[in-house]
Amino acid sequence: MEGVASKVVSPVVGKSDTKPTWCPGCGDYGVVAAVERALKTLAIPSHEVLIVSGIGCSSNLPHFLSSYGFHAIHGRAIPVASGAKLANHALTVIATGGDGDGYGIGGGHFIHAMRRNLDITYIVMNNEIYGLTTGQASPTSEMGHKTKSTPLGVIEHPINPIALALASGATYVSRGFSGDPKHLGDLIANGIKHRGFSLVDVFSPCVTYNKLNTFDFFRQRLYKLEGSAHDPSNLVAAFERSQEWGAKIPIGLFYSADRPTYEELEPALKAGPLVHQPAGLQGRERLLDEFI
Amino acid sequence: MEGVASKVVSPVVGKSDTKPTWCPGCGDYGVVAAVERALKTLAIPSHEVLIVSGIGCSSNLPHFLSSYGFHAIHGRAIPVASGAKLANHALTVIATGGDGDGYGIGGGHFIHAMRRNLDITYIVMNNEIYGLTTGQASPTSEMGHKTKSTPLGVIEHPINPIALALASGATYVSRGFSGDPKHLGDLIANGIKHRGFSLVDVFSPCVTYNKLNTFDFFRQRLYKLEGSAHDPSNLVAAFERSQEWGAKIPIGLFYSADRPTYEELEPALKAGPLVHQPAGLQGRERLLDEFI
Amino acid sequence: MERSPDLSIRVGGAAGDGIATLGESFARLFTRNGYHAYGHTAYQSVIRGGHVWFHARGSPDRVWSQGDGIDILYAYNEQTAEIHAPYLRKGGVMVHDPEKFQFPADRLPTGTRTIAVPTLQMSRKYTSDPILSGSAAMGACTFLAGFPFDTLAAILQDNFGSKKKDVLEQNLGTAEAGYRFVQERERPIERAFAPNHGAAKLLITGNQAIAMGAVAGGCKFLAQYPMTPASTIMHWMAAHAADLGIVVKQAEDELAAINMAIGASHAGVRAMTATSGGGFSLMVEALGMAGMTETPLVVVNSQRSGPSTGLPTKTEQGDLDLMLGAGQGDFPRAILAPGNVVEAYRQTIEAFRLAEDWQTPILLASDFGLSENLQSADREDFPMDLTPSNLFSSRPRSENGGFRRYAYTPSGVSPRSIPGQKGLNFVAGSDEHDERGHLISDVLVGTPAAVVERRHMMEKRMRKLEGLRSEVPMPMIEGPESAQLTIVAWGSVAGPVRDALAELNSDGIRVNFLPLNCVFPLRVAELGKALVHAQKTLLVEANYTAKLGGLIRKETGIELSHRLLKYDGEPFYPAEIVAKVRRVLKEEVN
Amino acid sequence: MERSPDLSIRVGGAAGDGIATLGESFARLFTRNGYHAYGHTAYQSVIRGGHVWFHARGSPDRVWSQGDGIDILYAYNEQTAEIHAPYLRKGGVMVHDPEKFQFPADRLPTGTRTIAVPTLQMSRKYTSDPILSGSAAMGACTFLAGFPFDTLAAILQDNFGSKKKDVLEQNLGTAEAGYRFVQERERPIERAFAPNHGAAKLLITGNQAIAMGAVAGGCKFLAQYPMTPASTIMHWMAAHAADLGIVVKQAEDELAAINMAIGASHAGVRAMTATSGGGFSLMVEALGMAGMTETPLVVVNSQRSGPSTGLPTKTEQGDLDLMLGAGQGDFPRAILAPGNVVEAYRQTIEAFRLAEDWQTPILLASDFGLSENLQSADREDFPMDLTPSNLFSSRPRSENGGFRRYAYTPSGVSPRSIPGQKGLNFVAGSDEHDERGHLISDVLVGTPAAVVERRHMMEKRMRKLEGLRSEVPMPMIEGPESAQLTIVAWGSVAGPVRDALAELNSDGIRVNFLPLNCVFPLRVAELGKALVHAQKTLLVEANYTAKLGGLIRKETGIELSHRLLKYDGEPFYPAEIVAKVRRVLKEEVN
Ligand SMILES: Cc1ncc(C[n+]2csc(CCOP(=O)(O)OP(=O)(O)O)c2C)c(N)n1
Ligand SMILES: Cc1ncc(C[n+]2csc(CCOP(=O)(O)OP(=O)(O)O)c2C)c(N)n1
Ligand code: SF4
Ligand code: SF4
Ligand SMILES: [Mg+2]
Ligand SMILES: [Mg+2]
Repeated sequence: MEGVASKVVSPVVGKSDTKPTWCPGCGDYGVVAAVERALKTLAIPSHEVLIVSGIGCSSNLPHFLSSYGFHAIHGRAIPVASGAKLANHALTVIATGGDGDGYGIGGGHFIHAMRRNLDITYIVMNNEIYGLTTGQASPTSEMGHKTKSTPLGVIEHPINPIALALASGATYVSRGFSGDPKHLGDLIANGIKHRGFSLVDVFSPCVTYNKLNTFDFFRQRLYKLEGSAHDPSNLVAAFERSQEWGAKIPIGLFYSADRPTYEELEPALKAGPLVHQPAGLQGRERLLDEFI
Repeated sequence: MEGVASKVVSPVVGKSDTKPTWCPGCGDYGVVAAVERALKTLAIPSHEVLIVSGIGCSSNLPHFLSSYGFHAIHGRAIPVASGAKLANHALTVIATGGDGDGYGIGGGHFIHAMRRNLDITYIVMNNEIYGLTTGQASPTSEMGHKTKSTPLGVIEHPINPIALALASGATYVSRGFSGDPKHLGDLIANGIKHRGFSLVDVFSPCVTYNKLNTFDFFRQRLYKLEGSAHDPSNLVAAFERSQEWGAKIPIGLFYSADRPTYEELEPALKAGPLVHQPAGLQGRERLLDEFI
Repeated sequence: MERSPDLSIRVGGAAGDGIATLGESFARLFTRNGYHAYGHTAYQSVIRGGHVWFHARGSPDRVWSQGDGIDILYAYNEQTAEIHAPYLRKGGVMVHDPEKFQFPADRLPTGTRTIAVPTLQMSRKYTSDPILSGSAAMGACTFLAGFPFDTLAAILQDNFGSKKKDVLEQNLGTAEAGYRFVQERERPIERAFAPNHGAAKLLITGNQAIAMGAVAGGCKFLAQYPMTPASTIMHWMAAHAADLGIVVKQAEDELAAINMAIGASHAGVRAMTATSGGGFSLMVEALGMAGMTETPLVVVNSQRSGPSTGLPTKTEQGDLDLMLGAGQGDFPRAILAPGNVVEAYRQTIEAFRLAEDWQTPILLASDFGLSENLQSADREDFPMDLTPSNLFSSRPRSENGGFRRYAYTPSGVSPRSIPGQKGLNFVAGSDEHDERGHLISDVLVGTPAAVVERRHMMEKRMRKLEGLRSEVPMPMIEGPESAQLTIVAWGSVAGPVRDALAELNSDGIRVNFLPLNCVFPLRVAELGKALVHAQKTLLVEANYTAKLGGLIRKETGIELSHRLLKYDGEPFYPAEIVAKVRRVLKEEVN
Repeated sequence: MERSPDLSIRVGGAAGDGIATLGESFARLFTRNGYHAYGHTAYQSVIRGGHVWFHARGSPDRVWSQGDGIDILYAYNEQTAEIHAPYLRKGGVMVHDPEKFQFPADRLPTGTRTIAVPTLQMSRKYTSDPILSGSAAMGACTFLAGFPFDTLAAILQDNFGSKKKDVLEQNLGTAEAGYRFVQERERPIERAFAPNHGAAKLLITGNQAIAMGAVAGGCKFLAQYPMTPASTIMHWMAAHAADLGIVVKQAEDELAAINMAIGASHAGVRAMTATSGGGFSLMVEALGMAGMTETPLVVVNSQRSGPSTGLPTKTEQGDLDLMLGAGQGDFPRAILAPGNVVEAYRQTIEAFRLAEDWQTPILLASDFGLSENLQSADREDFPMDLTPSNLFSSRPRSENGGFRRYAYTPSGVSPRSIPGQKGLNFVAGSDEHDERGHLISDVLVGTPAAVVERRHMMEKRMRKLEGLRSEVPMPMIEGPESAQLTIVAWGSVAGPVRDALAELNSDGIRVNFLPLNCVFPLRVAELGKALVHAQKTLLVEANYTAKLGGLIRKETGIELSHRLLKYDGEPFYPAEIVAKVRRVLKEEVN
């Protein structure tokens, strides 16, 4: 049934009439499935969901679900999503894309979005490579990784999105794995439910261009924070966990905190979503008094 | 003597023949004095120093010292400085500017520069306001701060540059105060001596537009990490200290670590600074063989 | 047409001396007394020190620019006297305080003189801060200009009423001392105005007019990053945001600002961003996305002297090619260029209408002069009766088989749904797409059907450019119908041209003017018609390469015969234009 | 002029089927046998699946484009047969594997036929992965094209020699099976080529030529962010960086890339960045900074179909206005537009020379077609004898009273020092400045001396534009001197135009061609002269709004009389141009 749900009639978000164009085996299949699962669980009507992405293999995701979507330019998913959320905060706004999109060219927006704490869920399909442009290093590529742009190996320390999120004041910081869509679906659902900015960084292997960080690589290393002694209300502990890399790599919820959202603090939104408020200057002639 | 040192003859960096145009009492006077002091201490010839800045009151600094300078566009001091350093890593390259320049519009470059670990010293005159554009909120403006762009008060969590630097893998992370140029001069000198990227975030009050974060505000709150039990080799402890804000605010060295610099790892620089290496394709005809 | 004599008051000093406040108050003396006024602000990219000045010009007739010459000069410091005294015209006076500096009479133009006022002495009664001395001088100048002290007192009340009580008292006291001091010794100057000429007029900057026009046009969302001379749009909006129910978002950079505005517009709220050339450069990529996704958007580009950081506080019309070329590939856009505050208000409203009707980005070109200078206007100039529709509450028909957001239509405009509207879900994409928004850049592109689809979608979008062309402001000749010379200019340069025209016409010289309020798309046919009868044409433009001239030639084949170009950051003075016209016409006679 | 018949082999399938490798190998069959060749790659913005194809054309004569028609088509899958079989020309054959799909003869053009080859069966000997079946087909096509198996074996050796040993063995084995299978049953097709026509030629893409040209021109620093179709410039550079002593920096975005290049250039190293329209849009602001600080810089913009993300793997010439207008205000620039791989190499060298001599940014406009397609060339086409000077070791004279980095000179070019050179310290600034680099935007601007200074500095910089104009490539007519029609085109569109011209001329039609290798600044006088004798002119351009046509009219007043425009992402085919020319000339007769 899901398979044939059409873009326009599905009451909750399902698959769209466009089949994913990812390579067979691509990690992103697991992510779109997890997003679909999360939105089904939350039973949000499909027309009340807006999924905004940038450019990259991963950023094609909005086309494969039946909600509203905005497939923007490279690196700008977050500001587009932010504008849309401020225009209509009754919408469930999800931003999504790749590691290059979000942590590379979009890195500036990323850190500012987190301090801003708009109620947006940001899902990054982190494959540690530039997929769509056929395999250059990404900001999360590991030191030594040989790619088309680094034939002798990457010589930069990779971005640590979890640490960055914690340092920037994000209020929901998590990491999932495309190979575990159930766990990932829960992280996404909880991120959507969370009031404020939620980061879900996802290990989503690129089977074509990244021969280092494969499904196997992760399967051998990942462990879940949920089963550990980690306290997700402890910022410093979360930062410490974010530094773990190597034989053991944590996934799950690193940190969550309760802080008013931007929408809650914005005076102009007290009267409800902007999109429903009246516009224009009718009857405001007294505004001209300041110019006398 | 210093006062009259001319741009072209001073053997070490001194004042230039251009008088600072900052408002009387501006924090940036203390910063330029500290930079001058640091460079004098290190006795680096003035022609071997390149100071690169963006746009803002603070970014005028290069004009006031006798070294080489590049007064770039808003937010781009770091990439310009990075290119210059890669072209001639024998130069002492200092990047400088304001909080808007470095943490706002330049935020993306900031995080990437730190993971890259080029041997650049970045001095940010953080006045928690946009000075040159006459007083809008900056990314470091505190919640509630009323400015021209936020007449009802800032509703975003400020950027924490120290935490961000720690999360991004910077290898020298420090904070100084314009009101203590001796301490600041030491931080800068040590930053320049440090092999790798050094951040010196400086509280440098804007006496004209920021009536909140004044010299007095800081004098009442600042304490020095050097006199505390802080261990600057401990990343997690540094992150914990970075969260301190309120009655007590730390300055000094939060963190330092030893990691190879980008220049050291870059194969093309093994033969010395690029600027001295031969150019062109003479005798490289065998390159064409790959096209047969 | 006889023109009544105007009256110009100029005040100069260093940044931090309160010069802008003094100057604006002088402009307000005119408007409060029912005169037309123009206030030109000249400052520097520095917060304290340097040299700044403000020029306030009033007239019983409409004035369009700062005009030429000075009647009353208040020199706060010696540098001001040195720089500006040469521009005093006959009967003019310079007010200064001999305690600050001496100025020998032989350094003044003939027919002008100094009036010494002990302003520091007067202010010292209250404070040692010399800034107060300006109020004493203001009092003196008010008298010399012919205005009653009451008007000034009311203005001071407005300026300082909200500050601590003694601030107002000190200013009033010093101002009155200055007024009385001169009243006892002098008479108003010859060109002085009579008080109470008529009902008070408004005094407003282009940026205030743009901001207000945006709200009138339905704008509910402004995302902006500060940049001179566009910042005050955000300041006005921010100050009124809570009251008017507008979200004003200072973004982390211009990339974020424009993309936020696009996101807000996509979600059904009329949205704008504003910036200057450097920031506009950063918006270029997203502008193309608005074009491709057919998202309405208004972008204000207030130009300043380039290239690069250039002269941040000086004017230029140097961004025309930038605005024309912004974005890779082709998509429809329009560039409106209001010439004064009233046009700024109305064309901003119009920009919102065009953006929405044609679902594409509309640029509003301002510049330092229009954005930051003050102009008088009447309340009726700012109609507030428009009721912008609620986009969310009207919805296109649902369709069987999926909503076609990008349906092919004769006009090129397709039905648009808003996220949240049920049953009309679609994905807007920056990649090329089909009528339903499905990508054709991935598994389809290059196949025969997709090649045709691409062609059709390009043609659909580009049809909107022709639609826009038929709706943008019509080029209309001002002045005598047949003339020896037609002046062509765009944007705020229309101001000094109109002043020059008035002077030339009142001298009996038959010159007319074709102001372009829309520089793209040009109405080629009408423009050609308007220019076909011109014996000579003079392009007046504030840039080095005569960009509008090039555009007109490109679009119409017409090369304007003469040029007056300026690229030093200063505004055109009417006298420069008058002189150029006279030179051009003399040529003909020879 | 008689033209020898060409031979075209096309192969199509899905992304991931190895189509590009097959296609390139076909092109290499031609060049290894001493033929000229052109290889056109057609892929999609998707990594696996969809439909991709590669067209290899060879000829004893120089070929400039993919030409028209197919002689040998290898259809890896049914979709390929459906899409491409209609373009088979007389005597042509389609190779396919009936196990994959059947293709009834009546769906083929008359005079063409299919040749069934059991490729899967042949590959199954080694692996179940169907990708190997392509090698069998390649063997078959090689025979049909007239080439010996040896050439193919050598190519496979190069392709797979560095992989695991059995990969090479499998490919060789399957290829030979395919070759022998057809050899036993068929003869080479009628248009087949004789082997060993001459010495092997090079086969190179525009991007490889640009990258290599950059190094030849002295480039030591490339900062880039990946973007199709510019990425392979970085790939080539990165692969050779350690060997050639070049720093290749993949930046975090295009803003960083261009600013890094500017920093490197300031520090005395010749530097470049490369991108496509979207990334170029992000470089606009910094381009102006390079202009203002007078920092040499080469920027490659390889255009693709816009607007916005558009069709990332398709070609267009849609960025001309973007490149012309990039940056607020006026500063000198040049835009070179090579038309083939040899010009790409030489003009990149020239771009570095111009950037350095005129201390300003030089743009090199490429496009998908030039950047990614393969063209044959000779070793002599790529001279490597230039010795770029060391900038650091030559220094301008010191001056008393401070070095004047921006000294006024007749040419506008000022002496330049490099950080590290003693006694020549200066500050480069994006604000307006005086001869010594001191800002005039802060405490000076607006004062009479600073207004004059500003004007002089603008004029100094803009003098360089006139200097550039006198040094950029000269527009030169190709073909018969007097002609009924002159074709005008820029950049890679010169390719199909040259092919069309050869055909028209060999048919006795007097048409000539004015290719523009530099679109800005135009050499107005020479251009006017070249066009003045043209009875009719035909603009051939790959964009919607005829941008070059507009620019020519703007600069020269000349409106080209006819246009052939294309904006569907596909390359021009010579036959389209031939047909258009015939239509235009017929008009005349009527
Ligand atoms: C401004 C701009 N620069 C570059 C590109 C080219 N580009 C497209 S996708 C991409 C990176 C993709 O990597 P990532 O975001 O990690 O996504 P993935 O494909 O790996 O899922 C790049 C550089 C672009 N479209 N726009
Ligand atoms: C692209 C661009 N956007 C905006 C500006 C305008 N601008 C100049 S300085 C500045 C901010 C200054 O703040 P900061 O960097 O904190 O420096 P400060 O003046 O406080 O020292 C801005 C927004 C610009 N020059 N360029
Ligand atoms: S290239 Fe990589 S990221 Fe892209 S679709 Fe294929 S497997 Fe996924
Ligand atoms: S405005 Fe503020 S930051 Fe700028 S010079 Fe004045 S005090 Fe310093
Ligand atoms: Mg990726
Ligand atoms: Mg600041």
